[in-house]
Amino acid sequence: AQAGPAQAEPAPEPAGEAAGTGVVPERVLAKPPVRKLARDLGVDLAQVRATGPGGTVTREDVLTLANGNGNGNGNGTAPAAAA
Amino acid sequence: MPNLPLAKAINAGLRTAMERDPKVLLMGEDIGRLGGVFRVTEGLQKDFGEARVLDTPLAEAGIVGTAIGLALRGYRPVCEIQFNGFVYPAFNQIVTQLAKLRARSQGRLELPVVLRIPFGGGIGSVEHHSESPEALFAHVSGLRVVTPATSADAYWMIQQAIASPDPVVFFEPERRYWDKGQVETDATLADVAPLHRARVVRRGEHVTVAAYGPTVRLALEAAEAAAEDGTQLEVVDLRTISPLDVGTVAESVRRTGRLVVVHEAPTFGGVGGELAARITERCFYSLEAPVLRVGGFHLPYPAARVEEHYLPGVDRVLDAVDRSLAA
Amino acid sequence: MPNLPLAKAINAGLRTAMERDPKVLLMGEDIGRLGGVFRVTEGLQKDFGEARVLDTPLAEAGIVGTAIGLALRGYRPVCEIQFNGFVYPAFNQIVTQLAKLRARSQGRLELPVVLRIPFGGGIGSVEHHSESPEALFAHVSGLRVVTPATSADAYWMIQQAIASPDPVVFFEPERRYWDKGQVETDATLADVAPLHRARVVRRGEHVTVAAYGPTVRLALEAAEAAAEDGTQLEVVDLRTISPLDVGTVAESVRRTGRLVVVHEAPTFGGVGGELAARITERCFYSLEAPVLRVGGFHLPYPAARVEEHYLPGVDRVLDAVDRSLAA
Amino acid sequence: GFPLGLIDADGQPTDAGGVLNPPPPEALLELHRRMVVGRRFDTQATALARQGRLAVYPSSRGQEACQIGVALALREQDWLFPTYRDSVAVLTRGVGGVEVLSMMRGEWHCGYDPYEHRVAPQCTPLATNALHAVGLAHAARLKGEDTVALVLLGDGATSEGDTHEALNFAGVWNAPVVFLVQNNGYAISVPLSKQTAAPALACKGVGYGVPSLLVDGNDAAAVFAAVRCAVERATAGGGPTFIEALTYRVDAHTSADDPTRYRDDAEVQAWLTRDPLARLEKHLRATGLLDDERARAVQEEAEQVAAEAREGLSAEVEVDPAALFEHVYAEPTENLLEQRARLLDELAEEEQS
Amino acid sequence: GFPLGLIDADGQPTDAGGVLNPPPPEALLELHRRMVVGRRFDTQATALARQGRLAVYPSSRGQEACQIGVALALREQDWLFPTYRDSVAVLTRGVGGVEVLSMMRGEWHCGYDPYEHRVAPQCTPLATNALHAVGLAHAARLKGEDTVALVLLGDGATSEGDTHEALNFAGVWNAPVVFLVQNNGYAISVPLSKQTAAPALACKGVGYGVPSLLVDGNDAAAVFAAVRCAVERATAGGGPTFIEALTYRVDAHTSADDPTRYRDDAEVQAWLTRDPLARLEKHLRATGLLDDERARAVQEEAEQVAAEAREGLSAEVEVDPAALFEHVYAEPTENLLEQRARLLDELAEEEQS
Ligand SMILES: Cc1ncc(C[n+]2csc(CCOP(=O)(O)OP(=O)(O)O)c2C)c(N)n1
Ligand SMILES: Cc1ncc(C[n+]2csc(CCOP(=O)(O)OP(=O)(O)O)c2C)c(N)n1
Ligand SMILES: [Mg+2]
Ligand SMILES: [Mg+2]
Ligand SMILES: [Mg+2]
Repeated sequence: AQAGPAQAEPAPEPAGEAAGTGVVPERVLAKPPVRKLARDLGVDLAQVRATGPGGTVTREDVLTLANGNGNGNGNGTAPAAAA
Repeated sequence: MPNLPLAKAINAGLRTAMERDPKVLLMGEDIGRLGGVFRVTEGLQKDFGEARVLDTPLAEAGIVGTAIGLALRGYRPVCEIQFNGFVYPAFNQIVTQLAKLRARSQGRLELPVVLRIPFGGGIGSVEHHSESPEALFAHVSGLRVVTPATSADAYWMIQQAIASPDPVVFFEPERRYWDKGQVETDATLADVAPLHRARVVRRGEHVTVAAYGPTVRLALEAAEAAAEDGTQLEVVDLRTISPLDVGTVAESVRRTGRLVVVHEAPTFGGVGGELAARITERCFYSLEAPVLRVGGFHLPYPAARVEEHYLPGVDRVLDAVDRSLAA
Repeated sequence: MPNLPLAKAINAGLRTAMERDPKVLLMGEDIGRLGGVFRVTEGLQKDFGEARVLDTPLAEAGIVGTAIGLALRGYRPVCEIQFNGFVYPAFNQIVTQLAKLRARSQGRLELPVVLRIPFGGGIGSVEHHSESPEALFAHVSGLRVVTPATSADAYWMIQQAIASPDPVVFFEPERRYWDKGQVETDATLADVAPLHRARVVRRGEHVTVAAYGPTVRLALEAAEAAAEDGTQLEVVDLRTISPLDVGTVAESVRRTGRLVVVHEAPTFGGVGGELAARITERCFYSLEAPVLRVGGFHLPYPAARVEEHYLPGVDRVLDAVDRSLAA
Repeated sequence: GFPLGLIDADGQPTDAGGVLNPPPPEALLELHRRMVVGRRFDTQATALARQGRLAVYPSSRGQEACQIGVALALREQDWLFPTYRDSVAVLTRGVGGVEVLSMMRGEWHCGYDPYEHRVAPQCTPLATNALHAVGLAHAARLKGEDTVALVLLGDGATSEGDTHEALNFAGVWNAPVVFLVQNNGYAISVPLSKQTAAPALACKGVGYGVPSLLVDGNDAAAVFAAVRCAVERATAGGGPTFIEALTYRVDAHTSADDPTRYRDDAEVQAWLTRDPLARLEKHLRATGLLDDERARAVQEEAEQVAAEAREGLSAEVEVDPAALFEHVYAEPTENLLEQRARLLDELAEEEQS
Repeated sequence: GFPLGLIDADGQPTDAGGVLNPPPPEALLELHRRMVVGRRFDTQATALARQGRLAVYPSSRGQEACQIGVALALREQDWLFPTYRDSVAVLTRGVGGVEVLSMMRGEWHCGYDPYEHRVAPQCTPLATNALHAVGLAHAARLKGEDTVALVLLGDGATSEGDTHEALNFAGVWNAPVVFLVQNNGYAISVPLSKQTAAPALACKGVGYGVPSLLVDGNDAAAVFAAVRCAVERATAGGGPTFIEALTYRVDAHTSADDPTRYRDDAEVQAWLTRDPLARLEKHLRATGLLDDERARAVQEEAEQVAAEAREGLSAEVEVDPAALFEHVYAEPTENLLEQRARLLDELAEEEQS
């Protein structure tokens, strides 16, 4: 599927939830295919540095860590990417 | 290959079914001399007589209840419910009897009854004439629920519904009655697509849009518009609501990763929720975005003057597509 | 704080409501001298008289239709539908009238009518006595749909339903009628939880299980069993079906990442699909697994002898929990 | 003779076998005035439908004796439960012409406050309103109020189960309710002979212990007298009455209907000779109650009412889509608030673009 | 006099005003035999319900004249549409005792092939079956078959809209159908006086142009004769008949009911003096048609039938849960196949553990 449009706009939902409630989500946020990718690559999502909108882990984040050139921050709650 | 308005295609399908099988009867309010308020049965009483095209008393439970009795002796009654909002007096007969007598008799009683119900809005009508109650029937086991979106499907699906050994609720999209389409009348029932299969009516790689009945054309219009912006929508005409052909949709979603469901009925408790749940179960790891639903608000269907605000339009579909792509 | 069976708690709630407001009337088949087939109205005709506890003729449309007329003049009729399978004769009055008259009159007509409907299986009954038709009412705007799972909720929710200015369909879990529970009768209506809020009834971190009415106890039993294996289930009693309190469930799912919905109605087109779709929309990035549904098969509810195979039990819930955890 | 009448098709008085009390002169004049106005209003509405100002209009032309007879026979405190066909009765009860036509105009609501004139919203799902009338009548009894409910039904509507349940509840509860069936010969295209095998619809009362009358529905005096009689019985604790008024729908079922498909013009012509308005006018002229001057004044009033309807309906209405969400529940649910917000966003965006 | 009867409570012949033809002696003997068997079967079923062998049982004790009169008056080709209360009529029509009780035993199906004895599944949702009977009767007419449909209804069921719609369709279609109402005084706890204000249920036919009879429902000869008469009329093209049979439910509504809450024992005792079986026996003994030997033989047969039911119901049935999925549709849907597979997996797993 296309990544283009998805990067053009922040995903409203996780950003909204996190910002709206002021509650830091306890779980790593990632869409299902990204979760699967991580699992397939043996990557622990909690170790991935999340750069997606609303603190979500993106496919690239997983690949970055899997390729060994990322530094996980360990909590998966990176600040929301600038919109 | 005639070019027929959808209403005329149903008329032709009814005629063909009546010619083929003398046990096919039509019953309903004003379907005989008047030819029905939408003229779907026009000319049939004249050609097949009053014994086969019955103007019944004004009582929907009576229509469905006596149709059950007729079916017990081998008839195949096709009942017209004049408008969607007037099916409820028959609901008891439909839910507790029509849907269940086969099971209650261990399959010994067969009720090949078809209920034709015009549904959906957009024709500027008054209250109770534009509703979309299909979810209420889909939830009831023992019924089959289908809806054609084109003249060709209308012609063939009504015949398949009549041929079905099970009760079929056949929803007819009111605002498509006058839409014309080519109908291949030379095929045979065995040749055409099965009644309970969805169909991909436009290919596209970015987002799958599932629609049925009146919203199929809407989805196609949205696809045209999206294509201008470089987004390719894959449009699935569900055709069958119960059973749902989840497989065809899942196959598409596994490719696109995204699904938008469009219907006129309120989203709350509607068919879209079922499809969303099923697709999410089946395609969880393919989903780049949650399944989004575009449908009516959870309101009584508002009459003519306000319906344009109520009905899902191209913009709402495109907005959902955008939201899906943005996730 | 009395310890009451759920049926007696409703009885007490009705009594309190009738004492507080002389406009509260009870109507239905066999509710007076007999006290109802489940004895929920026992003793009320004796104490409040035949004018306030009416044994009606045997006609469900008649009951709901005349209740509407009574409500137009300020009464608050509480109608008992004897069994779930016998609500359909009244469906037309409920859907086209009871649910819509407020909107049709721009809010000038208020219909504070309560329909009490015993629902669900597990009591070894014959056909049409054990069905769960709540999804059919939830889809209809203008109605509120709730169901208590405990005696305490039964006592308060029936009073809240009666106090509601809107029509409320109040589903009573048949197989919990005899379950006892503490009821804090000294509180006031203003103190207790609002009618339309779900409630977390057990905390747990691994999987959220949402249930309502008869399946709440089932979910709690599953949670006990799972805990023995080290799995902590969070159990949410939905309490309200329309409107659905999606927020409370979402809050839980954002923590657990997993949701299983349990009801007795067929999953196909059931309330679980709506909840699954809504939660997936709201919590997409938190979901470790697709929302799973445990519910009835898409069959006519089978009578006594076979119902144990039909009804969702602890094993089916635990199986769904396992599947969710395995995803 | 049957049906009971007080003024025959030629305007001659008959005696209705002594069963009905002839209305006093003022009442007859008032019946006439309101029928002239009602007919003019009806013609106007039909024209507005043809022009597309109304989504649809079901005319009651030819049924004015019923529409007006009923509306005038009811007392202020009584309630009327009308159908889509009964705009003229609703108008006569005091509801404004534009409001009466709201539904037909395509609004999402009935357009008037039912409590103001004690008129329920015009009802489309056939026969459902009969039960509401019985419930309301029973409420009056419980409260000890002297209020009678009258429900209007068509011949077709008598076939629905709800009519039966309503008659039955009314009988059992001895409710102060009047069932008035305008038997206008057709349910859309279906003639009475296909609707029932009963010798007369009025026979139905017997099966419920409900006294019944068969009256000439084109005789306003007879309809008025019959309803008055029923109202008095009800008020005196005598319970429900079923009245069949024999009449005819001169116009199409609605502006969308084509009656030539199912009935002969000869039949229509025959009924036109029994016109309710012409006969009352003849009667009033013959008895000297109506002169040219009054007739002219009445006609002018009718034109005035028509003009108001015309103007009212040509004025564009502000449509507030947000209002759709207001009255589904006493308080909108969160779900509805979200949906409304979404709609308002859309509209704001449209504004901009 | 009303109700029409042929044999009074003391076993004396009456003349039913000449309206009904007294059945011939063989028919009376057969009515007696089947009533003895039917009553024994009913008693047995009640006992089985008490023992928990049936989920519930609605007894027709006291109504045997209706149950048997109807079943014997119908011809082989005719159809019976019974309710939950009519197990004895169904048995008499030829369905096996164990099959008759399937539903009450908690099966998911009616237990018999409706086509074998032309008996529809026993119907629980009240009055729905009346419309099926009318439809089936109309089908017979369309086919030119000499078949009459008879539907059994309770007094309570006459209040439902479906009864009304059925009578109306039957009248309009002139369908060969018989409506037989067993007015047993109660709908569960609700007495007839709260069910209708009609002087008699039989009055209802008038409103549909359907000829009606009020018969003594505890007089098997009268019920038999009335149904025969109606069947003959229908066969001759005379259309539907409505029969009210006045009787009494001696036992509780069902085995789950407690009738002491809503009726006096005195009332029950009074009706016991009008017992349908005792009166026919008296009559047959007085006329010399029945002697001790035959009475003993009949009683033995009854014991035999009861014993079979007892044994049949004490045998454990194999429950095949997979069968649930077979007959919802002609072919199970994919969805149902998946669900069935899931259930079978579960069961297999349970087996193992
Ligand atoms: C329950 C229901 N079924 C069908 C309709 C559609 N419909 C509207 S008017 C009409 C005919 C009504 O005939 P009748 O009761 O004689 O009244 P009339 O129109 O002649 O005044 C029908 C079938 C409806 N409004 N409600
Ligand atoms: C539509 C419907 N409503 C309610 C019921 C529940 N119910 C079962 S039997 C019964 C009483 C029926 O009374 P009646 O028709 O007089 O028959 P009887 O039981 O006396 O034979 C009721 C209310 C039902 N079966 N169907
Ligand atoms: Mg009904
Ligand atoms: Mg009419
Ligand atoms: Mg009874």
